[in-house]
Amino acid sequence: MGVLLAVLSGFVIAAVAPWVHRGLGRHGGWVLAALPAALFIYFASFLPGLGEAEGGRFILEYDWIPSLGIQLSFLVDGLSLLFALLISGIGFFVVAYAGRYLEGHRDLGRFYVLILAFMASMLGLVLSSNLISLFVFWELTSITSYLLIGYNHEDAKARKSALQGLFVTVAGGLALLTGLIMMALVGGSYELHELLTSGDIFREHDWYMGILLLVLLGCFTKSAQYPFHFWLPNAMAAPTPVSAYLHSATMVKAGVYLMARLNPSLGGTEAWMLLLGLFGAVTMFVGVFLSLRSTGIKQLLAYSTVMALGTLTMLIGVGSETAMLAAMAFLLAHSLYKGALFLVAGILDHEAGCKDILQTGGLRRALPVTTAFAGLAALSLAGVLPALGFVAKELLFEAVLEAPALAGLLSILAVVSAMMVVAVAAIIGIRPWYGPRADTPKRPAHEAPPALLAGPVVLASLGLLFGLGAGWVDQGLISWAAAAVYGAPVSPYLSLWHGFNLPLLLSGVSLALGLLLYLNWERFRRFTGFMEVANRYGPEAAYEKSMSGMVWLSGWQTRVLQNGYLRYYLLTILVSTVGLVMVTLFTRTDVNIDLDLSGILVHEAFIVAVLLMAALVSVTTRSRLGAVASLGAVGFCVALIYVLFSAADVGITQVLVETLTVIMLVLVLFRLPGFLGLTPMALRIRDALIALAVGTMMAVLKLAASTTQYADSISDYFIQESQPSGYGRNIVNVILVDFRALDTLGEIVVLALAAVGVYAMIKFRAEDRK
Amino acid sequence: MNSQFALQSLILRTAAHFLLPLLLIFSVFLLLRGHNEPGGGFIAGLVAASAVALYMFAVDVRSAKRVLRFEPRDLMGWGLLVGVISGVPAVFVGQPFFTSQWLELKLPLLGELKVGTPLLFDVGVYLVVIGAVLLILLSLAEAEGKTDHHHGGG
Amino acid sequence: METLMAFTVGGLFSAAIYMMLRRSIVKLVIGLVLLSNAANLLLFTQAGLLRGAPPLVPKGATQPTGVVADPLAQALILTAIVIGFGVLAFAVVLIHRAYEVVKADDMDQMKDTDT
Amino acid sequence: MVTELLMEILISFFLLAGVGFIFVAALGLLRMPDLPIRLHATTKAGALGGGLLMIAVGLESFGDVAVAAKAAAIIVFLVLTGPVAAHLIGRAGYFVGVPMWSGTIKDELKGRYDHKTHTLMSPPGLSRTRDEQSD
Amino acid sequence: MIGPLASNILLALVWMGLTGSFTGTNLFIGLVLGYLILGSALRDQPGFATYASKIPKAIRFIGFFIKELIRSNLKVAYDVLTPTYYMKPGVIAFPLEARTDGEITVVANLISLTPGTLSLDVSSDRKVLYIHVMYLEDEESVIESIRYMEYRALEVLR
Amino acid sequence: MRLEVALPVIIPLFFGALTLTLWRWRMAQRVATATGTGLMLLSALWLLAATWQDGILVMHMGDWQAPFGIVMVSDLLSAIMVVLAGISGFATAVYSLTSMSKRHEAFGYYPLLHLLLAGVNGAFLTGDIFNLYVWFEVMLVASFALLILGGERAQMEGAIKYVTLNLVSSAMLLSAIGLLYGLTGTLNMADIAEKLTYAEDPGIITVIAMLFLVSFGIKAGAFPFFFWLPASYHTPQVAVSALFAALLTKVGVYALFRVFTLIFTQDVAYTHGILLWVAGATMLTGVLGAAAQYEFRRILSFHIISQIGYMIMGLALFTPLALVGGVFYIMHHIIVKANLFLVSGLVYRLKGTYELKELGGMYRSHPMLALLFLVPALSLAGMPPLSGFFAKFILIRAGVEAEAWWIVGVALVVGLLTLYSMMKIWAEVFWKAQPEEHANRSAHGSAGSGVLYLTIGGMAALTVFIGLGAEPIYRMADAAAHQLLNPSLYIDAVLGERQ
Amino acid sequence: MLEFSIFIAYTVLGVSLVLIFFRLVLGPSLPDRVVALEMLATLTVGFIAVYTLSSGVTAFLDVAMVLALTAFLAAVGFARLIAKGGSQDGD
Ligand code: NA
Ligand code: NA
Repeated sequence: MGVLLAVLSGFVIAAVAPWVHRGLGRHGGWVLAALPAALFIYFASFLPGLGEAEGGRFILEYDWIPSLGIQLSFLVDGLSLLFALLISGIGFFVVAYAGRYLEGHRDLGRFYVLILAFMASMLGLVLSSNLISLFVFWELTSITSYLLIGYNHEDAKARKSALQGLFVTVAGGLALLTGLIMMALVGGSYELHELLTSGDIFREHDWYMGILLLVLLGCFTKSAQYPFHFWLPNAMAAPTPVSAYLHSATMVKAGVYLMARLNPSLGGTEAWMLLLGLFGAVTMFVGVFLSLRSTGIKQLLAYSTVMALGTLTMLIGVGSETAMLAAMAFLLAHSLYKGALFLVAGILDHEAGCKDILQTGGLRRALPVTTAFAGLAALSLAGVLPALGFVAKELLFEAVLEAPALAGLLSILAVVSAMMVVAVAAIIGIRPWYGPRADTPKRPAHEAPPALLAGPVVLASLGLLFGLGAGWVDQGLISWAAAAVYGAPVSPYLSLWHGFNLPLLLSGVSLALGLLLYLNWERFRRFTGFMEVANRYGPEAAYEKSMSGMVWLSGWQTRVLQNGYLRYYLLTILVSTVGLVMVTLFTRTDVNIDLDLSGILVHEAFIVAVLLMAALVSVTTRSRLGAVASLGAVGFCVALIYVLFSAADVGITQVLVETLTVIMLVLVLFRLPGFLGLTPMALRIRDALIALAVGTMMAVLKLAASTTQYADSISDYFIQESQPSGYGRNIVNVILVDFRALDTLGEIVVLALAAVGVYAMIKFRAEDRK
Repeated sequence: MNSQFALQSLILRTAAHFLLPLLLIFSVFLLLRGHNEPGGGFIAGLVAASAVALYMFAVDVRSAKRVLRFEPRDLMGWGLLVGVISGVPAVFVGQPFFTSQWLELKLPLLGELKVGTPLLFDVGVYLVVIGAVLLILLSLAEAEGKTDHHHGGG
Repeated sequence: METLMAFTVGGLFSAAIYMMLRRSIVKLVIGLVLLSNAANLLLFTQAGLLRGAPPLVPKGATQPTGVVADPLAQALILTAIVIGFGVLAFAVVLIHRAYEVVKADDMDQMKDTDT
Repeated sequence: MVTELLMEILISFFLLAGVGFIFVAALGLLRMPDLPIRLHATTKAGALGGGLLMIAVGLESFGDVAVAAKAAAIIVFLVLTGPVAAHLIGRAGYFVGVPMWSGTIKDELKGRYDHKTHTLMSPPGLSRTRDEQSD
Repeated sequence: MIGPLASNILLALVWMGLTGSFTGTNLFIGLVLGYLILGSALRDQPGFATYASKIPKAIRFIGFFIKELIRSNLKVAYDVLTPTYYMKPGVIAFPLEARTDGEITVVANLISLTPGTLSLDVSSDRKVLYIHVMYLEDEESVIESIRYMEYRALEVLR
Repeated sequence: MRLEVALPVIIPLFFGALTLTLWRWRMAQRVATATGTGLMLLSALWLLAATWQDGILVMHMGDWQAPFGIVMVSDLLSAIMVVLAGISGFATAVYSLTSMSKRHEAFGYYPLLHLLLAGVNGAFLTGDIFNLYVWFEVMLVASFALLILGGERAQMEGAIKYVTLNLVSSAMLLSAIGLLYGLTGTLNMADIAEKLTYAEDPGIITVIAMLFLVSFGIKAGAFPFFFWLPASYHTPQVAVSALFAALLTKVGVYALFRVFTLIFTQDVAYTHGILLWVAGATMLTGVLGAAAQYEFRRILSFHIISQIGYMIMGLALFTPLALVGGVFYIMHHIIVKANLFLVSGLVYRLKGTYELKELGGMYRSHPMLALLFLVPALSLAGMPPLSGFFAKFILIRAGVEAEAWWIVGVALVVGLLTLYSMMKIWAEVFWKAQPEEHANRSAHGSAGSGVLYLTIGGMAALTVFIGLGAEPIYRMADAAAHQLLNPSLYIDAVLGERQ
Repeated sequence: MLEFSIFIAYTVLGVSLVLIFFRLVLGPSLPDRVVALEMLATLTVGFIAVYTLSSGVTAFLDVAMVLALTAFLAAVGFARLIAKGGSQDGD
């Protein structure tokens, strides 16, 4: 039960979080942070046993919806543990941080609910072995993320950004769902641990490309790959702890996680390599480019996150052993330094009121600790020795240089991006702290409190520690994770120092050029101002256009279809009906219609003729009472037909009902105006043609049906049994009150209901309400 | 107000006084023999309702309501209740709903009489039809008086 | 006779539909009356037409002598007529009330609820 | 045999006379020039035609007293309701001013009806031929 | 004049006629039904129904009436069937002898059913019956024949 | 004899009649309503349990043997539908006891409610095609009357369209039944099915199937027949809207399921192919219709249509899994849609308007209500782990299995657009600050909303349960689909086993 | 002989039906149409009588009975409508 409890505990604590918050006030954050802390320890406890576990993983299954193949099954291996540790570890700092950062905010209680629920969902996502339960958690992260982005919900921009994020990720999610279902159908199971070993089945199946595209659509949208990257910077409308947690360290990596996870099943093909490699590389470049174009602190960090996500995608695409090691190392490095930097951004906002980098400067005296650890994190970001970022960058260069395809393109993009990342790192690591003291919106009176500092300090330090102890980290978690992604054990390769080689050279070059770029940052921004124009036609604009297009289409469709005109509704229905029936009649049957006019008696012909003429008159007369009188004539003729063809009760009923109908019409028409000729002739002709078509359809149907009879009528039974069993000689009446009494019961209910309705309409008038 | 509703005709009014009982007895006749000859609860109910409607046109709405003695709504309710309940006794002898139950009555004066739940059911139909039709017609008639009053003539 | 009745039914349906396609709500109601007559008549003729043979058992007999018309169809039509009557009563009063609140006998004045 | 033939002739006579009068009523309805005159045609000929037909039915009777009784009842009903309807339609038509035939030579009803109070006055100076009792 | 009892018996007879069963049982049912219907429907109209007291007179009257009916119809039929109109229509005011509602109604209806006359309406003071007459060549004789019929009818009714 | 088959019809009929006779006594009507709907729910649960245990149950009404008399038949689909009617009926009744105005109560609201439920249950349970028509009419006329109760102009306008189009549907149904009766000489659906099994040259049956398709399509609110629905559903009292939204169209869907699994299976490629197009177009037009709306209940109304499309999709794909999906979807949707309407009613009660533009600030002021909206709203949009997700999941999986890619695509896009509409409501009603100019509107304040919260909460809990506890629900839907795909089970149960 | 009479009777009634119908259509006033409608009821009674004679089935007399007794109600309704001035639309 352990893993299940671990995953669900987040939801449980979330449910009680508002009360904890209310009861404990400012200490609530620390108390609630105990949960992620405990979870971290719990997950860490798997580490020692992982090496000896069978296949390097634990599998735990719980029944959920076994009939559908949906299970709560968990797969604990290097990859999921790496993520679980990041999620719970960073979660601890974020929850503690938020308790202070959002202190006094009226919605803090709900914030805890959402952030803890999110954490639980995220854990569920990365630990799930069942594709569908994975998807369930996947969508839960979308929803919680939506609610968190819209945290400042009275701000229209926050609402809009939240919707954008939700819409893009859910759209991808739906594609993903289809892809996962297809995978399960092909692989014969929803269990990842079963599917991961059947890669060849997938790669050789007709559906492979479909599955691949659908799954990647889900991953790309979730992980903000170009061209779906635009929602991520907008998501910065969320409070900073959310940005730090969801939009850098955890949720956006869900797509990366899934690509990594599915690499053994779907990877290893040219399509995989090209799609991931290209999209990843482009995203990487676009991300860092846009990051450099930003001055908003969170924007800048968000775009650099896009860069990181692109990098990870590219590496998974490359697919080599080195690439997988690089990816896992980079993932870890990025989570640590980006988490730290976002929290630092939060401190800048919280203490100095700065949201824009240009507002900052010279804050190192006021915030010395922050400065130090921001610098440390930036070093890792820049990939400077000896931070973990450096190790990752080395491996990255090595992986792209040896990429099985596109090595040149990827390498160039990687180096250029790395250079620009250095500039970004300098902007965040140097610019706010050094130089002349800027006139910030708020003057920081003192260093940030421990709750805010804990995260940056620990995370940045870990970035350094893991760099220094790269080999140790490598022996453990990273190589297990890489092995899970690679689908086979990987030879340990991770270390701080690999000697002088091409990657190191590239690293040095990028560092130097990056610093140069930093010094010319303003000029860079000016030169690339043309990008604003490009934005107008970029993916975000396309998104906006399609949304407004959808709303326009919706309005248009409603105007056309739901136009308020009853007769067009009728027209649509009738034309569809005639079409359906006639097409079916001519394509599915051998139409066989006998026009047999023999056996008609003279008076019957007279009656029918008058009936039809009366109907015609009721339609054409310009006098509404004349129409009613004609209706009466129609009624009498119908009654005569009933009588002439042996239906006595029906005849009586028809006569009585006809009379009462006329009385009713007369009572009501008294109030109504005369007929109006409201329709032009052309339309009347159209309507007449349609009416004729309907009439013809019914007549043809009647004739066509008359030529066939599959069985004798059951009415013989009633004729035989009416007197002996029903004790009545009027068979129709015996049917009504005995054989089919239920019909009659329904019929009188209808009558009673109609009467109640009439009564209510007449007596219960809205206009009488004073 | 309501007296305005009726046609001001002495001849019609007198004829209606005469026709009303005639129509009502006719309707009972149609109801009772409906099981064997054309007729039955529905037809009978319509005839009875027509009788009262005639009275409404000939005399006035209030008198028509008095003729009826019960509120049409209540007639409807009771009729429906009778109709539903007539299907229930079968259940107590272990048969499905609406299985007819017949009683042979030997009455001193009337001789043998076969009475069954289908007849009861037909009585329910009869009551519902009278109630429903008259609820409709009387409401319409009353509404006319009302709107006459409020908005003037049409 | 089948053919003649087919024409009759078709004609009634045509007339009903034409009336229902008008803008005037009064015409709509007239269309509804015709429609219900048309459907009933279709049901009636579909069960076969027989002259002078009502489904009645003579006094003292247990079964009718000879062939009689289909009693089931007649029972169904009876039910349908009654239902049609109830529905029509409702519809008639509805247009009456609609006219009172909208103050026009024109469906085109009654499209606020849709858009 | 003879009685049967006689009966058949009798029935045929009533039958044809009946439909003949109904035809007269129908033709009169179509041909007569104004509303009251048409009413004359339908009220009388209709009742008589229907009555004669019912007599034919009653004569046949098919050995059933009830049939004769029904036929009689129908005659009674026709006679009871026809004139009342005629009176209602006739006066309604008159009061709303349905034009009378140009050949109409006298109209003592003209101007006696008050549309507001719905009262119909009797002509001035016209009193009952016998002594009036309190009314 | 005859009172509710007669009405009751009459209704019972109508009932027997309707049901076509002239047995003691059915008479009893008819009486009970008639009682119930009269009791409930016409409880506001005491002393209603003043018809059919004198059976022989009634029978004689019926004979007279049928003769008139046929006569009138032949006359109308002739006018209808021949191409030219022979009629000289007009509306006259006929001073009524009949008093009670029942009398007036019966008389008016009989007038409608007999030669060339059609009751249009009774004046509000119930003194005058307005009659549409088809052949108004001689008003006096028309009124005289109407009066004769009224007399014979009242004879039966009173 | 199985009493329980008829009880879900007899009980509301009885209480409908009873409340009619209690017209003048408001309290008695209220007590009778609570009792009646409660008993109906219990009888429905009994029926479901019995059907689950003993298979298809039959009651021969009047003890007349099968093809002659009217039979009431309860297979799992019917029993499930009856339970859903019981739940939504009971919830509506409870909600109404608090929310209905005295005038509504005085003008027959309760009798109409009971009789509507009787009609709905009758339609679900009857095994006779003409009797089905009768129950349809009962349900319709009851809904007519409920629709106009209140006498507002919008109600009249909406009702004219509702009434007219539904009458066209009824006339078509009646004609189609007439034609079918002429062909087969019987009205018992099992008997019809059996006679058609051996029919030579069944082409004409396919033609008549089209008439049934249109007629039930109108009642179900399918494309292109749905116009009456958005024209009217937002006009009556909200409890009425909720009941309509939950049940009425579903009776049409049920009827489609019934006849297109039992009777019209001669030419499945053709008939169900058409149904599939209908399903896709219904989903799309419905969901697009909602996107332009800015009135709470109108949005919900259009979404009924799009959701109907999913159910028909289940029928149209006509694979075991697809039918499971269709049945599951119906179960999910009835609960969720009724709940959403009830939420809209509570919002109206608190704020006095349904216009999104005039609403706002309720996330702050009524967080509980916000949560109770979010649950059904996200469920409707198909978000996991709520009921709607599994409903869509099954259908999409069925579509993928059948390689009906376009319908899968449509189903997915429509899910996304549903989310768009739901989040629009969420953003406008709950997140957005209350617009100043409409701040002081209030219809009822919050008096008596405890019961309403309880109703809504109960329904929301059901939604969550159908999601998290999907296994038993799935198994039930699976068994229902199994019965639908094996009409001989139904036929044998009704007509008895024969050689 | 009776058979031939019946044939004649049916035909004459059929013709009468058409004649009445023309008055119904031609009007010109509403009361004229109402008279025609009233006559139509009488004609239906006639049809039933002939039908009874021709088929020997007496059950349809009940239809005639109901018709004779209630059909004039429509005329009453119309008369009332006319009297209340409700026929002003060119009737
Ligand atoms: Na029935
Ligand atoms: Na005369």
